[in-house]
Amino acid sequence: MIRDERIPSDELRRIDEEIRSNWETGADVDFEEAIEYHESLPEHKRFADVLESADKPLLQPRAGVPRLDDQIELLEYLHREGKADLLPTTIDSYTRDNEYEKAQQGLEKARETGDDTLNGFPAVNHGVEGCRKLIDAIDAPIEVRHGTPDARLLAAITFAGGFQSFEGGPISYNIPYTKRHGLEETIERWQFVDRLAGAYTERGIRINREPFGPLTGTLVPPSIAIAVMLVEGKLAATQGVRSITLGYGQVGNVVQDVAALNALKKLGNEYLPDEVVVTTVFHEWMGGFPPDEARANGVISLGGMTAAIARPDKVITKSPQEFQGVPTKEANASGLRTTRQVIDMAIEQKIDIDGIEEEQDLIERETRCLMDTIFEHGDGDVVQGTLKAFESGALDVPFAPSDSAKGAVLPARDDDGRVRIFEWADLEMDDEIKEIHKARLSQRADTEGREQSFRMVADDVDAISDGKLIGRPQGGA
Amino acid sequence: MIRDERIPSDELRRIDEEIRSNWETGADVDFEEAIEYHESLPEHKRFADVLESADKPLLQPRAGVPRLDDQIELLEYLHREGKADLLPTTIDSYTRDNEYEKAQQGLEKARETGDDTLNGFPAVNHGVEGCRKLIDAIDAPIEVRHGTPDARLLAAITFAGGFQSFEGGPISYNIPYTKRHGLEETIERWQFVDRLAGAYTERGIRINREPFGPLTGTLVPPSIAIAVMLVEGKLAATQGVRSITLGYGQVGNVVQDVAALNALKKLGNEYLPDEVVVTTVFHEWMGGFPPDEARANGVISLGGMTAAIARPDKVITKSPQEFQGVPTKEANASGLRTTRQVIDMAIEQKIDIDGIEEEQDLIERETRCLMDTIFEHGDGDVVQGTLKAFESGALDVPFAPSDSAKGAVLPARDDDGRVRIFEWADLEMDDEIKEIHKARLSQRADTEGREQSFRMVADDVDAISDGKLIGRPQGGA
Amino acid sequence: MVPDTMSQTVVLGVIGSDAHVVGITILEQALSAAGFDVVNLGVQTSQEEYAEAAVEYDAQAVLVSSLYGHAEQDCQGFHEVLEDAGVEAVTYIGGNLAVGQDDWAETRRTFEELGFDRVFDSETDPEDAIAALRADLDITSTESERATISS
Amino acid sequence: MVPDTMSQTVVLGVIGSDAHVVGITILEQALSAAGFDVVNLGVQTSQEEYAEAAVEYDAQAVLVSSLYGHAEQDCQGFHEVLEDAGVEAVTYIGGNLAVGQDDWAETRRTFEELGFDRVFDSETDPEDAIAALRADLDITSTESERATISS
Repeated sequence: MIRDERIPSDELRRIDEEIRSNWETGADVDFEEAIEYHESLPEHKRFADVLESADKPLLQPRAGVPRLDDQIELLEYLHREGKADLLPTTIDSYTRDNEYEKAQQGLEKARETGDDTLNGFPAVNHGVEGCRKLIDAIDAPIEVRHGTPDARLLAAITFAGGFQSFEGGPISYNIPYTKRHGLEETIERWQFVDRLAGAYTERGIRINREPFGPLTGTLVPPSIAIAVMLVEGKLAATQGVRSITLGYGQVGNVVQDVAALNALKKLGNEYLPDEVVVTTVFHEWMGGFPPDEARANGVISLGGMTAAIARPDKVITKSPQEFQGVPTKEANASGLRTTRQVIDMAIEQKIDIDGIEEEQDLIERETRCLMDTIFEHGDGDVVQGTLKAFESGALDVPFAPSDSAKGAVLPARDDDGRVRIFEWADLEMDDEIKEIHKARLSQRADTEGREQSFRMVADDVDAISDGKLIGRPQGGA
Repeated sequence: MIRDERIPSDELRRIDEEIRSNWETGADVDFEEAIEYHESLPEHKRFADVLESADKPLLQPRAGVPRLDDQIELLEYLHREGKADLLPTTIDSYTRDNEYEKAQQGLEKARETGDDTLNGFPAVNHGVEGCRKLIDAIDAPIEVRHGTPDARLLAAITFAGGFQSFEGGPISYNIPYTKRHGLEETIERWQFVDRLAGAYTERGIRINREPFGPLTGTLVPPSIAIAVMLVEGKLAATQGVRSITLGYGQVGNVVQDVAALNALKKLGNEYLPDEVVVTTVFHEWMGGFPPDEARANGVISLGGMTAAIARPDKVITKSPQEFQGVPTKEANASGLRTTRQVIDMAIEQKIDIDGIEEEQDLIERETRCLMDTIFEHGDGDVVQGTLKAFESGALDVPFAPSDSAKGAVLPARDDDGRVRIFEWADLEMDDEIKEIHKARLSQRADTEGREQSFRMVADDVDAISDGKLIGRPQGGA
Repeated sequence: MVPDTMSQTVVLGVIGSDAHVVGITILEQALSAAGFDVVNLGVQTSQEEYAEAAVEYDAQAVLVSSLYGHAEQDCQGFHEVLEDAGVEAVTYIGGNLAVGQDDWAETRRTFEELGFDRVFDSETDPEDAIAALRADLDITSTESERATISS
Repeated sequence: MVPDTMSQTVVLGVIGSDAHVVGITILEQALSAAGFDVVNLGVQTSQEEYAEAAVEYDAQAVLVSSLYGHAEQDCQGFHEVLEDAGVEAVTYIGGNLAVGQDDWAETRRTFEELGFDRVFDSETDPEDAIAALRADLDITSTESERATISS
């Protein structure tokens, strides 16, 4: 039975050898040689150190194209023209599905035709050498961003390839991304990824790990996101990871977003072991964007404003072309600069908003309820607790496509635009807290002169792309 | 000796006839017929009513081109694509200098070549008929915006032409705009403009008047701007104006901007007669913009955020092309939509920031000092008080090009980015208030490890266009 | 509860490898609230899974959602699979049905030719789908309202 | 105060119809702090006003600012006017000197040909102008610092 325990060294070695045989580039990974390579990197390319020592929020975009030269050019552009502090390498969909053969075909076609035949950088196919060429070329730290349920080979190759930060986790890269990967399976896979990061960490190379905070990106109640972050943070810490960046996706209500980031930081430090350095990352709005760059810039700026007040360690920026999918590099850099301008104009201002502490307190209470139920479900073991809590629905994520989560909980905004829970389903929560949510949603229903119903949920999902925060009824009551 | 007294009817008639003879189109003005025209306008084109009954901040851009057809097309575009609630007609520079002959040449050349040979709409040359074609064509209220020290003929023609809102005032369209027009002269000219608006008002056509709040647009301390607004509001009220929109230009510190808008509204209602309906207008940042549309969008969004919190009745928007001068219509509409998105996402949120009341209290105290000194200088008469206070320097505006103001007072930002007064010169102010400013600036000097000096002023003037709010020393101390 | 004999069963899901769950979650809620019995197969549903569920639950309607732009290839042969399984339900499809939806009329024709009874774009409200179902399944609004009241 | 015999007088203003006052206000402060005697003519200054002030105050330097893009036409014949009045001061010009400042080298040449000793763009710091004045007026930095200390 899988538990929250550190993978023994021999087991680590056994799995490592096994997974490295899954694709030819796996053979090039040499741990000792990789340690030497990491040691040779200058200070300003050490992800954890740069992130943890920053005195204001660092900005990072999303970006990945199939060919190495193009990826170097793209990241150089975002660094130079977008003034990105940290850079990403987003991995293609085939690699996320462990379809290295298809990724190889796509990469070769990209090399022949010059077209972007893959939607990201196939790091496994580029192998250790290709990754290092990228690391060598770019004068800033780079993170691997993907969405891969089984990221073991990707981790083995990118860690050896010089990347010092790796996004994802067993829940956050399963529940929102895939239907049929079992949670037990992904937890086991990610224990290996974390253990590998831990092995580097023990040798002085602190690989930063970043659970994916936004989850389904659609009106996720802060406490649910934070509980998942705490679980994934704890699992990573058990495997020896010592630099963990907990994530949170903007919901658009400034008070709730600042309160959530505060709670995330506080609970992260409380629930994770002392030897872990906890940082936070704030994702600009991950839901639907307005089909209009001018309006999209407004959404992005509200994110920048929130970041200036909450001061997370890192901000993942959006581009004004978010609506249409992958942005041009110019639009990507533009999202970075708009965010930077808002943060730099607002961050030196003392902006203390009333009600943040109260909201933070509510979020913390909710999160503790969820953490308590996880510990209880697992009789003290986080892995077993997580599996059983998701199975019973005591832990749930709204709009989860995965069969591993019930996806029965439904959120709606209250009259102030804060995300509350409209349908609790089997989510474990104090009755007092449920009453608070109910009262807040009832207040909204009164304002709008309609019953609380799924219509509010549907209206809220579309609201920001339609130009508002709250999905009020249009026209008559 | 000119005093704050209503122009008698016969004098009004005499001046009216005189100034209408300054250009041929003046002959077409017929007051009685104009009243009938205004009465024929539908409710949604009545500026004062639309503005005063709005339940959220209305947006208005700046826009003016020489030819009538082009102006109609431009305003239709901004109404349709920018969703502007109120529309402007910005007047060209020749008309501002009363050079109607040169404006005529420019207009004729524009008609021949199709080029925009003037930087605005020469309303005097278009005459009553041309103005009415514009009013008839556009399905929203339109304001005349200009910068004309002697706007008497412009007012006579545009009022008769159907415009129901008119920007400017004797101080706000003199001190920041021109060097040699005497203040006494411009006050006299504007008494006529206001009296004419008052004459329409008495007949049920409430012409809205809007003193120009941003003044020199460069770090103007809120109390100075508000004092000028109160003076101009009082002068207009004396002449019978009953719908007055007091203005304020964003300084970029959210607490100070919200406090200033609150103080403007409160003091406006206090100092102006009860029969006047006082509204407020917030100008997005009027200082130097970043030479980059992405960063400019950040500046614009911070204005939108401030407007969402302070809820002025109207917002004058900027475009992302502000740096390069007159924007394309697309960029102009884009600035409107970015502002709209931020306001609509934030306005339903309860965002109460600590310290606003304290800052508002300080602004009110400062403004009362300035108003007291004006009344004292004039022995109770606002016109004489204003003239003498500007002459003595007891009332002053920073960076004023006009010979009518000393322009000796100098502002600088404090450590929080709020605009304080660094050089008081002869500005009348309680010592206690001066000490508060000094202490706040001293705190900044300590943070920066440098002396308080004009260098701070210079650095602050460029800061926002350089991407920050406060002009901190770059590199070493 | 509405008696089984009165209720109408609708099967819904997202076809192919598509994992966009928000739309069908909201549709499921709307259909339930309108009195339908809903079988939600979730995302990444295969043609065979639709057919099996339609048979098992004796569905009167099969609703297919697709938002990632590959609907046309995912639906090739879909109606043959349903027919082979003996499914006679009405079939609807909705979502972002083509990568560049410039010509909606053409997109609609494509999916009608594939055998769908109705084709909806991604802006469609749940209410529109419900109204169409009521018309196609010959339920009067009154009946449905009565059912809601009696539940 | 620095004794008159030691101080250097600088006349500054904005030429033509230009009303941009911020730049010269800051320049005035910087020059004063650096120990110069400053005569600030303000905005919308005519060529004749510069000449009269330079004579009246026996100026060693005349600094012209222009930000509205019409500097070239505003400065036509400027140096003849100065010469006719007997002014021998060094002349600088700075600001946005051409509407489209694509080719700065060409813009600089244009104004040098008009007779200016130095031409600065709008990004110039006051310190740069002060350093140039010190060089051109043969003041050592030490002298000026001494003056500041003694004031």
